[in-house]
Amino acid sequence: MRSKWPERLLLLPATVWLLVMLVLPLAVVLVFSFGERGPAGGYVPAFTLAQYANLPARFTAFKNTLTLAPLGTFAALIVAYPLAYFLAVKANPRVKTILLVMIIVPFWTSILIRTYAWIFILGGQGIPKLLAMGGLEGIRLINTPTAVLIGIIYGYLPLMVFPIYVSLEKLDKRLLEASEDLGSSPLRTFRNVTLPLSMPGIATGCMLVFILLMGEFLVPALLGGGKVFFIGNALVDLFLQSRNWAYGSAVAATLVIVMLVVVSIYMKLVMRGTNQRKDMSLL
Amino acid sequence: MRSKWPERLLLLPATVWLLVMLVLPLAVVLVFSFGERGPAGGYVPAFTLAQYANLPARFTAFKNTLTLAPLGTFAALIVAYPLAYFLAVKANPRVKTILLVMIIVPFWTSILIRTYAWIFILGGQGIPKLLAMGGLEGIRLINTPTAVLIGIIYGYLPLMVFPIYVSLEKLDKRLLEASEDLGSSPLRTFRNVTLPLSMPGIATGCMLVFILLMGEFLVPALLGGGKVFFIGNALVDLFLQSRNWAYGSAVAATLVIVMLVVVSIYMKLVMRGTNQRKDMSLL
Amino acid sequence: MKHKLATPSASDTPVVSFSGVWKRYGVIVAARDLNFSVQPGEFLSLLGPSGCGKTTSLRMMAGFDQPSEGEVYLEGERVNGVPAYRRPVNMVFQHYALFPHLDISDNIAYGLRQRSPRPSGEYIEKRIAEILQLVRLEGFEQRRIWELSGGQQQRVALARALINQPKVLLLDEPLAALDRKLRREMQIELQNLQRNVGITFVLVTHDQEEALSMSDRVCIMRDGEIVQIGSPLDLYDRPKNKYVADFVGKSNFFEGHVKQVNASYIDVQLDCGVTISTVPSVEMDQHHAGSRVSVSVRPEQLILARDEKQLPEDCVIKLKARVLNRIFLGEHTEYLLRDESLGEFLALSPRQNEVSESPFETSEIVHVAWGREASLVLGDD
Amino acid sequence: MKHKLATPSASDTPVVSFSGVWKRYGVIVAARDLNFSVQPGEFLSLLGPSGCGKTTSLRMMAGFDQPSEGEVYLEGERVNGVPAYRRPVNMVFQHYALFPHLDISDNIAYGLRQRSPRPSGEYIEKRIAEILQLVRLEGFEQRRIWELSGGQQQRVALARALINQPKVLLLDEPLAALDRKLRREMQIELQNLQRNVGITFVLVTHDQEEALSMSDRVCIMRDGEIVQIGSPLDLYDRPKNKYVADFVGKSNFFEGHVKQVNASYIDVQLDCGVTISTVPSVEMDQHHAGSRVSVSVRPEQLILARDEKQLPEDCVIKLKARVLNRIFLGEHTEYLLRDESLGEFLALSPRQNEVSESPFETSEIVHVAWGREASLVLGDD
Repeated sequence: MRSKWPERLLLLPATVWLLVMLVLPLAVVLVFSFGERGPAGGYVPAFTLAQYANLPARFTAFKNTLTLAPLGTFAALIVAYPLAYFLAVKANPRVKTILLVMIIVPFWTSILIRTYAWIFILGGQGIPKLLAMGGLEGIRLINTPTAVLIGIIYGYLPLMVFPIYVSLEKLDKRLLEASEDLGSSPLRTFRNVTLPLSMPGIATGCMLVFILLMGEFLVPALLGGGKVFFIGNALVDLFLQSRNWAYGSAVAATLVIVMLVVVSIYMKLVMRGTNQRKDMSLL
Repeated sequence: MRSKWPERLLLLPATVWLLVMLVLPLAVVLVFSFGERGPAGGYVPAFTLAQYANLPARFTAFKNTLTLAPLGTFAALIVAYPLAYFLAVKANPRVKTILLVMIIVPFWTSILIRTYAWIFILGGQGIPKLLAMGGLEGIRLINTPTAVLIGIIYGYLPLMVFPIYVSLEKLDKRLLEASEDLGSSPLRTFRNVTLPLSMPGIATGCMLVFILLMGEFLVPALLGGGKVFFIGNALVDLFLQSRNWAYGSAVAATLVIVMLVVVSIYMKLVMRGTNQRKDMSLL
Repeated sequence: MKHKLATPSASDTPVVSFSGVWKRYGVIVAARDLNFSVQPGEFLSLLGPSGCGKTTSLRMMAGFDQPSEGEVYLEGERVNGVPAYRRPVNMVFQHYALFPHLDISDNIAYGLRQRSPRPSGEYIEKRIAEILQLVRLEGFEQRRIWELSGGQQQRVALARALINQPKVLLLDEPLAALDRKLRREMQIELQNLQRNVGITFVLVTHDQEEALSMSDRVCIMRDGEIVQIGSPLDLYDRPKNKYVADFVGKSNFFEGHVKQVNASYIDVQLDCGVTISTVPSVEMDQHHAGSRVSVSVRPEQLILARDEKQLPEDCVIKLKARVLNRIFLGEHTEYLLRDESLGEFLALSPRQNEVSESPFETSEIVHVAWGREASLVLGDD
Repeated sequence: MKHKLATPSASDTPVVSFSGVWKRYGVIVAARDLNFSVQPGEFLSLLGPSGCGKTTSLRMMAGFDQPSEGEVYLEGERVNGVPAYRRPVNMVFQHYALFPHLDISDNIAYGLRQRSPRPSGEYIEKRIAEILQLVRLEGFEQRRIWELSGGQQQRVALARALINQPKVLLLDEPLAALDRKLRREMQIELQNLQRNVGITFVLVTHDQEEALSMSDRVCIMRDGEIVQIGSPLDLYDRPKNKYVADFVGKSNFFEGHVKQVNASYIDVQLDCGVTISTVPSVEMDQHHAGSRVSVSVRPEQLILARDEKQLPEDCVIKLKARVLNRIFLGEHTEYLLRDESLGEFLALSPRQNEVSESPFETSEIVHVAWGREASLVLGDD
């Protein structure tokens, strides 16, 4: 029987890491959320549920986040899947390289800059003007949930494309031939083989996008104007502008709890749904 | 000779994609940068170099970005490599899984929330207080470049760990044995085999972190206070607060140009340095 | 020929038939004017090195590839352009290509469930049970693919194809992933299975031993062309040319030219000056005095002896050679020999002969002889 | 024994020597009391199925694993605990393990460049040129690994190890990744190389044909133990037990018990009632009347004939059997036969015998016989 000590010692840095990276920040947020706002902002230690009682004031931000985040995730999936499929299955190597570069290169310029450009494209001088010239007057895009959704799809598409691409790429093409050989038409082969085997990629992509959307504030701020606020915006407002750390922490703590619940339910569903041994990659 | 048309047709969606995703936003930014600020903010068409002439006013932001981004990238690399190495080479499967989860799980809560917690940890009530209790008085962390650097390492570590981990993970362990068998000590084996073969991962990680740092504004805003501004902050300021789109676009355009130059030089160096056929993954 | 294949008589219709089939990929020709047919219940192997067109031919039978030119028939029906999922053939893939997201019984039932109308649940259950019994995997229904060994996966792949009762079962190097001992077992199992189910088998392989030991007929291919089709015995004893003689078993080749064509044998003068009497592997009239030929002598046809008197009387050649190397191969011993004029050549000596006398040693001089029937004049390449 | 190994005489010191070596991983025993030595210039193979401990033994020679118990000696020097990079042995890895970031010449020079003092550039250049000539890869200096074929990579791996002039070259299934035809060629090349450079070779393989054809001695392993060490001929003709007889070549086994032990032979009554005269594969005195034994008869030792008169006089058994299956294997034909009392058994008939008379057909009744020397009584497992 070998001693368990060396292994435990190896786990020590990992434990410290977990504490500093996850537990400590969350603990700070949790402690703050029971405190009070100082006279000049910031935080004053206390134990009160006042901040939580105040949550309904930010109801719209919660509502927007919890409707547009799933919707945006789904929309990104719908747009990303055909692209990833084309990349992984249909494209010849040269086209594939070009396409991959095209998807990656936009990443090289900050999302900030690229999203600003959308303000113009969706704004009065952009698409609505083109539509007006075509006879469709009075279409408003900027500062609507639609604009936010477009921004989300735009910004998160590569994050969705890549995991799906990877799972489709490593899909053994002979499985598709085997399915056809056994009498399955290409459409049924897609449903019976391709789709189930790309589930890990779909699950990873959706989770990644959804989690990041829960903290999103850039896109709603830029493309939603003052009209479509997310919780991310509420946090920026509370911490940076009004410096109400206690209330901000209560919002953040609530968000984390909501997210952990959603993610764990989702994980359970995915685990049961795919029923795969080890293909469940987390990133 | 087969017709080239089908292939060209296949490239059409890709070309549209590239236009919408990359060229159009950059074109908008470029056009804007030659325009003027409207009376109530926004953009008025014009052709003037006034915005570019004004760039030196944001010199500090450029300087901070172009010093702290490479520094942060390097610091993240130094911290990430041993961790990735331990994960890929030394850890047994169980420890590895635990560690991977520990690195990923923090990602599940928005970077916004986690970074806020660092305000407290680095602030007057956090580490400096602990140090003061230990006799080291007057240490200031929050709102210094050091705080920004710590925030960068914290936020970008997983982005650096993963590509390196992947390249070390797929490194054939027998190559290490072959090197030892041929008379190379473990240390020299690391230098002769492990390091060169993990170069693609290092290159990918560094590029990823560097590019994202060029657009970073959260960490400088939160941990740098008003003192350590990045270009990202300048952009947020110009577009959201002062609504000077023309000047903001000039700053953005300059940043993109600087970045493209840096990245292309870097790519050339890396390509020459690693001299590898196909291991250069971009994400 | 074409018309006969297109309008075949009822009973002896070939199951598969290729008529003038070409397959081009751009400028590359993967199959060149293929003409052959497979009879019902036959076990045919397509044998050749990689890139010889054997896999392309198989894929054209399966419907994954379509011929650029020529006709492919299944049971007398032209199937050019018919996609794989509409053809009554099934394939066992090289690395099995089992569905990792389905358990064994769902893998096996896959083909049945694609039928319309879809068979009843009980019928499918019954068929799965039958086929699992056939491949000796009873009780494996709920297992996952990765829980099976290579040999078991191989059997599931067979079961998944056989359950559809295909007109032809196509096998694409089905044993390549198994180790030697297991491969030998599976070869015997496959052969028995084919006899039991009576389904026509077409096997693609680059392993000559596999092709020779399992098939009724072997089709040897090179560069997209058929070189020779025949029974294993035919190919071994009457190889059409040097390529076949070299690919099917080992052989010693001696170059020379035809000196005289006689009634039933041919005198060949070898380049070293020796003249030997040989028999032709192809039609007699292909050979003319003066034409360059190769003479093939199988190593096991060589008779070795310490004493010249032990050699049989009726040999076409008798010589003395030095043993350069001896390799012990179990049932027989392989000697690398060297003769002044003939150069280096191989001889195989069965162990039976060595039980009575001791094996020859390296550097020993031995007497070598072989008969006329053992020296084959080969046709043009 | 241990002391003799620890203080060896000068000239005939074994290059490698294991003395009571055990290797445990937790509760798993990977090597169990191994005692053997390898003589200078010898070609030794460790043969066995996966998990038999052959690779563990090799890794203990290389220094990647250290024995849990017992002594490992290299040229008489105890090397327990000495790491791999300080041992004067080199290894050819199963999948070559060539460095993908270095070109061929840097791969080959790797070992020389690790020496201190580091040899001069010219010396390294010279040695690379020499070794590339040895493995017939002149002009490949600047190539990259992925530009080479499997056989060429194999030769680079050999060159990279040989350039260091190791005391022993360890080969870990070096030919497993090559296809059959190429493997056969590389076997001959390896054998020639070993004779030319005079370096001691230790080869690990699960391929009995490879081990038999290449090695001076073969060490057969099972479950971490050595079952038998001997020359290929020894193992084939005098297998210690059923495991060895079955692993080295094919054999027919008949179970029975010893009826009577005579001066030079043993009468065994088989379970079917037949009594045959046999010779023992191990020492005579291991067998006693009444003890259960297996009798092994090699398929090629069986004599088949249509006419009983063709059978030799001095046979210990003569019977009639039905041909169940015939497999044509090139140099010989394999028959699966069935006799009422003995059951099913295999016979190999060389093609030589069939040139004069036609091969036997399935269902035909043939006469079968074999001599006393062909029936081996095996020792205990």
